[in-house]
Amino acid sequence: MSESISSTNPSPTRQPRTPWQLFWHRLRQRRIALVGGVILVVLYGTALLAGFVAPHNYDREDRTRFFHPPVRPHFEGLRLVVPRSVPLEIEGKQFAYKLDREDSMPLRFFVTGDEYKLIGLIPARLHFFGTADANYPVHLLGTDQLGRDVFSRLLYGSQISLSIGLVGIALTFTIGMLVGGISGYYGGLVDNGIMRLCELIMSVPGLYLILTLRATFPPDLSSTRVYLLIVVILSFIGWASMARVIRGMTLSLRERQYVLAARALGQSDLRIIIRHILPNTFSYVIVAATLSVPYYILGEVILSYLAVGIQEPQASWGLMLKDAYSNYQHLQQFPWLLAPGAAIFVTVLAFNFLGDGLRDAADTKA
Amino acid sequence: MPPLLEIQDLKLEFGTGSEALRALDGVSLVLEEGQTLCLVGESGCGKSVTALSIAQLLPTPPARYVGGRILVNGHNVLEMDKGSLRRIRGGTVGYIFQEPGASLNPVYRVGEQLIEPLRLHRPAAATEKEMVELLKLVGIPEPELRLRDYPHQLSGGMQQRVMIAMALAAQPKLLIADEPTTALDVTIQAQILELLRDLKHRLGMSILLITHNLGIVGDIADRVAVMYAGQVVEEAPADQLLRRPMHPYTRALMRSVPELGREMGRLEAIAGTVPAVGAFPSGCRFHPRCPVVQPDCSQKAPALIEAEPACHVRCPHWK
Amino acid sequence: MWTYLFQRLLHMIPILIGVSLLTFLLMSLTPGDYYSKLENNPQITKEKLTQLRAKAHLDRPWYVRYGYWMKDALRGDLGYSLEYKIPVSELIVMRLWNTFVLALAALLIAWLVALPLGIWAAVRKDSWVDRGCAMIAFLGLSIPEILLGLMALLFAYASGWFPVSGVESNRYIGVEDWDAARVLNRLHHLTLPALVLAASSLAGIMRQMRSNLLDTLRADYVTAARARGLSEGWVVGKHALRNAINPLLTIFGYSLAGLLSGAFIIENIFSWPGLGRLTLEALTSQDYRLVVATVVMATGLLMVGNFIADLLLAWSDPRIRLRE
Amino acid sequence: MSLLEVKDLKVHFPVRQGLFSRVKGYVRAVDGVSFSIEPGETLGLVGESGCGKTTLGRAVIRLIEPTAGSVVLEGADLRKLRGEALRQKRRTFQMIFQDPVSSLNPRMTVGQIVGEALEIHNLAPDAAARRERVGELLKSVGLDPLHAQRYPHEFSGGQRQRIGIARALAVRPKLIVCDEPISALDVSVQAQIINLLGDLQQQEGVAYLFIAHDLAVVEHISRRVMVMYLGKVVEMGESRSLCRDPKHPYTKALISAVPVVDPKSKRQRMLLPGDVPSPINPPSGCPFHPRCPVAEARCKTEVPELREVTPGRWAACHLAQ
Amino acid sequence: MKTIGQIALLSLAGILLSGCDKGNGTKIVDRGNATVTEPPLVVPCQPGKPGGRLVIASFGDPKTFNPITENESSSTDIIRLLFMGLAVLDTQTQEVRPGLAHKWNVEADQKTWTFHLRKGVVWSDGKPLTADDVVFTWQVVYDPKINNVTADLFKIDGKNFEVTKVDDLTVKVVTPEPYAPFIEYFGSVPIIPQHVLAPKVAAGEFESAYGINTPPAEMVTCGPFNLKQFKPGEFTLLERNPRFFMVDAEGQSLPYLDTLIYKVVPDMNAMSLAFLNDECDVHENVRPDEYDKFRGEADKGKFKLTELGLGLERGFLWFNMNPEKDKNGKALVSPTKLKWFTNTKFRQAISYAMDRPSIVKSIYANRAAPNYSFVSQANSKWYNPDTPQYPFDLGKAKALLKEIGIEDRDGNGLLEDAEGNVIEFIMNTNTGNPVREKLATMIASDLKKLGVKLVYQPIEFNSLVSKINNTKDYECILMGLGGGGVDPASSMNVLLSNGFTHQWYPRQTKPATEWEARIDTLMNEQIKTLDQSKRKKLFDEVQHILGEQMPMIYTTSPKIYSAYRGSLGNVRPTALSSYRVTWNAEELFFK
Repeated sequence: MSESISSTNPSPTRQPRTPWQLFWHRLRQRRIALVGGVILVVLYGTALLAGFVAPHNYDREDRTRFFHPPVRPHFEGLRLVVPRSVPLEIEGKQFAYKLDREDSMPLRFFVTGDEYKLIGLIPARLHFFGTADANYPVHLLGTDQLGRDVFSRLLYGSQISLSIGLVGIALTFTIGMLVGGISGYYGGLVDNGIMRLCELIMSVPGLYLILTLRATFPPDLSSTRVYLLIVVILSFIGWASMARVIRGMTLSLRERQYVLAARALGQSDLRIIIRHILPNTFSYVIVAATLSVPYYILGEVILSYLAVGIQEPQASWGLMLKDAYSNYQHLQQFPWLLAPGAAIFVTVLAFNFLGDGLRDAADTKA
Repeated sequence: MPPLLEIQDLKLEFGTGSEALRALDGVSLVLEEGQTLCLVGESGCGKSVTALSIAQLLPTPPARYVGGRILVNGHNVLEMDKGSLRRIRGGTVGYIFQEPGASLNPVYRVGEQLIEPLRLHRPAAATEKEMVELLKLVGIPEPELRLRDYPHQLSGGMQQRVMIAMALAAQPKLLIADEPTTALDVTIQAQILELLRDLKHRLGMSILLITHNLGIVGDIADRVAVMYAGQVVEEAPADQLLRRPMHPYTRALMRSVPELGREMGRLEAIAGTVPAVGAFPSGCRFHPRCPVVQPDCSQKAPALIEAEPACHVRCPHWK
Repeated sequence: MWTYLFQRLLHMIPILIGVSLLTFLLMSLTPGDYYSKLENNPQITKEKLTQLRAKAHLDRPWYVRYGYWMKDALRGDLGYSLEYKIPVSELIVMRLWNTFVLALAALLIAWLVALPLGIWAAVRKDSWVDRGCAMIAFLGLSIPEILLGLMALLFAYASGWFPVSGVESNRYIGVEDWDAARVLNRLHHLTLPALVLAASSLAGIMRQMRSNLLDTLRADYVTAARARGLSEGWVVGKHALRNAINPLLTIFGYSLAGLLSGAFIIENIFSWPGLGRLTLEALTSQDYRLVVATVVMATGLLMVGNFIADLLLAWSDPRIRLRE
Repeated sequence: MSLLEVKDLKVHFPVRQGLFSRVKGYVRAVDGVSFSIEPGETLGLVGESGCGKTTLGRAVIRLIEPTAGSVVLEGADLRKLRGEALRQKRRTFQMIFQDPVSSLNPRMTVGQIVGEALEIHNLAPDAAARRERVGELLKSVGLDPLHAQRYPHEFSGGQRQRIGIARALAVRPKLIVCDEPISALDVSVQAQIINLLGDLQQQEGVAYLFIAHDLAVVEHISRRVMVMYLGKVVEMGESRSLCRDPKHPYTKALISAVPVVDPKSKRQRMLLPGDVPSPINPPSGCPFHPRCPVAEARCKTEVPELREVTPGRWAACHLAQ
Repeated sequence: MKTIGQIALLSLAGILLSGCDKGNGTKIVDRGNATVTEPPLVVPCQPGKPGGRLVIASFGDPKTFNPITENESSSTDIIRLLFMGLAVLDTQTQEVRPGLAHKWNVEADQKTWTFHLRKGVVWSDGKPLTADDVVFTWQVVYDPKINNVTADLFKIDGKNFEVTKVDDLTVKVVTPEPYAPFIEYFGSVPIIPQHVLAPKVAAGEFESAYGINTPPAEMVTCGPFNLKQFKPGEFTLLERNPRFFMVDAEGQSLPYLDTLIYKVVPDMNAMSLAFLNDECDVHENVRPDEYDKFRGEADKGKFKLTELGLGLERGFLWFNMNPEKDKNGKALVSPTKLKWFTNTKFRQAISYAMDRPSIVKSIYANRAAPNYSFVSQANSKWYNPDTPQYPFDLGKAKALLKEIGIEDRDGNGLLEDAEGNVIEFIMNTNTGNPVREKLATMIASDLKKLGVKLVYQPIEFNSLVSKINNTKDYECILMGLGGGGVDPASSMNVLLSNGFTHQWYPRQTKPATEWEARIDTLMNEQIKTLDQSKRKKLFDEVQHILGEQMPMIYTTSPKIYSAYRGSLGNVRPTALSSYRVTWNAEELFFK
């Protein structure tokens, strides 16, 4: 075997070590995808620490400041200050405030304020920023109809809006991959049955399914249950198409020779599916997951529009947006109520940027 | 009169900057009218890239011509405007490819595709009669019916015949066949090779045939150029090269392939692996695998030398 | 091929049965029924309610009710709406046309805009054109439809260029005659809702078109076509495009149906009398026959959409058309 | 006793058509093939694409359920084995695949790929032993044991094929079905693998069913050769004599079609007309008759039996002598 | 969905039809084919210009055109214009005027009424309208097989009124007891054509008669307008009934408008914008929070915007005071909580704790007023200004609670009762009403300041209704009440302790408390009295008791605004009907 031994060195590798590294290498070259990724990291980070970053609690009502406009902090010397806002009583003008650059107060960092639970566990009162005087709160994005700080609600709302997508795809993809994998691998009757079921679910227009499903659940649910319910409902619709795609991939993957090899070795079917087939759908799955998160975020908006989503006083972007568009005049008078719309826009955009980059990076043909 | 095709010191890179991969590094070839030149080599050696370059069929970018000239009838293809280029493509130079199934557009009938080059290069001949003639020429039975077929309704061999007919439509002087039989079965391969040989004689055209199979070379070639790692390593008349290969690579290659009906005992395998584009070794590119490697091979890149009349070899140790 | 298509049609039957069954099941899980709201009505006696429910088979388990429904449905009778007290089929037919017009218009807009842009972006891959198109696509994807609808409404009002409600101007209400002006008037009313509806699907189609075309531009037959000396425009236009369009045809079928069922928000905002709104009302009032009929209807449309996509695909791709 | 005894093996795939997917016919991918392989022997199997050679290879090791016939390996009829018994039996036969790219799971390291077999069949008591055995295996196919940690994409085609061979060898099989193991490799590397397979056969005493379309390679590596056409064996015999003196016209054509390097030996070509017919509707009588240059009237109607034409040489042709 | 809030849950609304003045000796000018009746009905409105098309937006489609079986507002929108009663109520003045009947009288027993029909009134198909039609109408209303909401208003202690024909133009009605709102209610019931509908009744098909699929030509009506075309989801097109018998002082026959269109605009925003964009002529209900926009545009002279004062709409919440048990023997309300809820001081404290001014400011942009009373201030005819008030006062609320042993015992900010139970309860409302959801949120945070934990749980409307009426397993509910009737009689079901809609504890066999017993007495007394001032006094006391006991805790009442084209004449807008501008549609005309 003399000639074989001399051939033992793998070709000098220009490629990184794993497919993932290769993927990462290509992803790094797409700046716009990275921008998307960074935005998402920031968004999810603040969502996780919403209580800390938000100056107020989501349900804190300031009865003297309904529809307060956003204030912009500015520097006064080296100090960051915000105008002191004083409600005005003007005949014929409903929500007027005096915001005078001259009459400002310092913006403090790491102040104590409303009590909240950090990451839902640790009780804390420390907030990232705020004012020294509780009578003059700072509303970076203004307040809503009930005098609640829009910025704080946006952050608390992001906990729901942002996580709905993640939990949703976790559910959809787990079910979709398993079912799709089994269906594609076994083929025949199993496949036929599962695919008919998928077609059935896909055939019912999603919206009707959402509404009928939502109606079947008990009406008096706590907010967390409603949240879970939304996820379950959205996932219930989503898994079928996922399963179909995975099945399609499995159909081709199961003809791969390494799958044949595993079968020839006597590997059990389930292990072949889990170990040999499904991992090779990951690059597709991750891209698809990234690109489908926006559908959950937008889905939540629609559910809120149909009044089957999260309920007051809880905050979610969809619910806040519903507030904004429930009255066109508010939209014109108090444009800051559209902040959740901007948040959705940025998030969806970020996911699409990232997803697009991931897809390009995963596409070896490109 | 200039040769039909002359490639001079062609250098080609993919990508730019530090990531650029040099695929061709000084390839020179000459093909006279009426000749068949076989370009032999393994995957990644640059033979297909060379073939595609002749009619500028590589998308640029990522491909980039760094140096050299490609002269067709004495005119440099690399400096041509779009119009002249299109007259070369399909006009002077006809192409057939490895996968006839993939090279035919699946959504158009054979006739619809066959008429395209006719309309373009011989508008007067853009008739059904001419198409039937063409199909007859390449040995397709019932050509009238086949014109109405879709590519997928034909067998691989028939598809390749259609491709050949299409390439011949404009009566090119040069037919470039890029591994035309690799995807076909042996019996079909024999048919196609027979057809090419026959056509060459009947139409008096030249053929540039790209293959990795030395057997085909013996079958059809007048001259052979062997490529390795982006360079021509040996170039000679086919008889001479096959009988007495000079470059160690050509020699090793011939000895490592079993031949039908010949007792070979243990095959003399070439060690190591074919280098990938961009990872070509320094010095003589074959030196890591060369059975007769000399100390200086790894340092000095050998030049293509005329070892014997009309025989070129890129190895100072060919003797 | 024809047997295959016929087979596809046959396949619809079990799906339609499944969908109707599923709808019945889900409706039965919903608390209360159509007559629940009458329970607080002191004028209506328990006996009366029982009698009403019996008449609508609401006193029986859902599967029995399904049996009744099926029996009638097989004879082509989808029953009476509990709410409107007229045959469900009449109600649906009245609304269907409007939804169809809206969906079709949106579809046309989406495709007529998305395809050229997608092609342009693919041909000019990585240029500013490509990036610009990507931006537009993402914009369309990122704005919630509802918000976009309301914005459009406000725009219509602020600019005064578009009407905000209905399918045509008041002056045509009750008028039977049609003339060019009336058609234009309808189109005028159609513009905004169709644009808004098109916005979200536009993005997907555009991206898809781009990547399909990029794929086909890499195909061997494109190189082969170039090798024949064909001009670049011809190569892209005739050879690449024709193949790139095939996967989109499937999407076309889906999007047709998707627009039909997804239009209800737009229908609501623009007072467009369509099927989606009818379904929503039926769901809220638990008018089960109407719900089942609309859902089955929408499902049927979805499948017809897919079927059309299959037909188109077969028409476009001889490999499918000529399969046994 | 032969290692493998295949009798009248048939693999028919139903062709469904029409409204209710009724079975309208069968693709007779393998249609009544019988052969045997002795321990440590190599049987070559050649044929053109679509002749059923790959299906036969897979049916033998039951990656495809045969429709009829028997596959007796070491006295046990594989067709009667089910479940765990079959899984156990799989140790005795393995397969090497054609495509070096798709035959290795890109998400697993070489160590995992080769070690998986050991894991499944509990061939190594612990992880350390397994690692050691993987190292041995890699060494035996000419790779560095350190490569166990790498991923398949880091290797060239030839090296991947070595990994595939190591995987097959891990369970110490008695029979390996080699399905075109070199046809996807570079010419200069093919010889390495051919040599490796030969070396391993000598060391391990493993038998090969070597499937290829390249008659020269098959002749080189195998003691006996079997030629298939449209699901049927048309000729079988000792490889050298078969190549030198083919009895079946198809074999003759096949041999004459192989291009020969030596430009001097420009032999008379025997060109076959037409294409290989579809296995769904194979021609009546002798399936080769439409292309056969010497076909007679009876070839159209009578199916020729595979008969021993000369000692050790079997051919399915009425005219063979 | 948006109409949900408007489907007045508790509404027992009588159908308020409009009419004009009594006929007198004005000179009649016959214009074309107008029906001239004897005596003529001359409307004292400003004589207008005939012609024109009025477009009104509505949230939904009519579900039927049958005036007897209809029971929701979108249908009423249309039906009120198609049919007519014996008498008509001037919504603005609350004055009852002759309609189909030109005069009526009651006998000394205060139970026997005689109606004299106008001679010459015809149905839209030209057939005369006679006493037979009236009697037929009442047969239908009282037909036990025909399901309708009207019948119960015309029963006293379960007994029907007797309606008999005296002659072709005279009808006699005998009520079992004197019935205070007799003429308003009885007179407003639309009369239906016997010659068309009698066969349907006989065939048992009355309920589906005059359905929305009825061809317009077959709709025989007697109101100012005829049905011309109905397109579900799009519009209802009405055209002037040329045979309608009302005339103006100049002798022109009414209505002036040629056509009237109800156009479906299901979205609130779109409805407002459609009006602003000139696509509708009337926007009867300008919300307080869109007032600014309308004011601005109105000031530019684009249309008229009028303020109509406070409306009849009221928001309120109530506690479940039902001591009964469900089928499984489980108490509907836990005894601990029932003890709080049934305590007057508890309810008063909750009322004090509600920051109504903030609600008024935030939700209504100051265009509403706090409300403490069962009767809206808008209903000046019946409103009792002396009902107790509960201005926002946390201290008072705390003090009241302390009196009944509820205070913060462990200093955690939450109140506990004497047994140490934390004061917390769940408040339900329906989903899909943004205003109500905001209100609930505000109330919850108000009570939080008091130390009461209110968990706010919006549920789907049908489920809510089912909770209120069937399962009754709730603690507290926040609801709103639409227009409803003006007369106290319309509240009988709510106020009587055995009433079906006596929400806090319905269908009591015996009044649970003294004050409920007292209300029962007062209500039963007022309905049997025809003397207005006496009724007012009785009803004032009812209001006072309700104000003191607070079984329903009121929140706010919004101000009403209506907008309509400036060119519209004879507009007499009123807050007392939901048809603020169009209640007298037959008089409206375009200048």
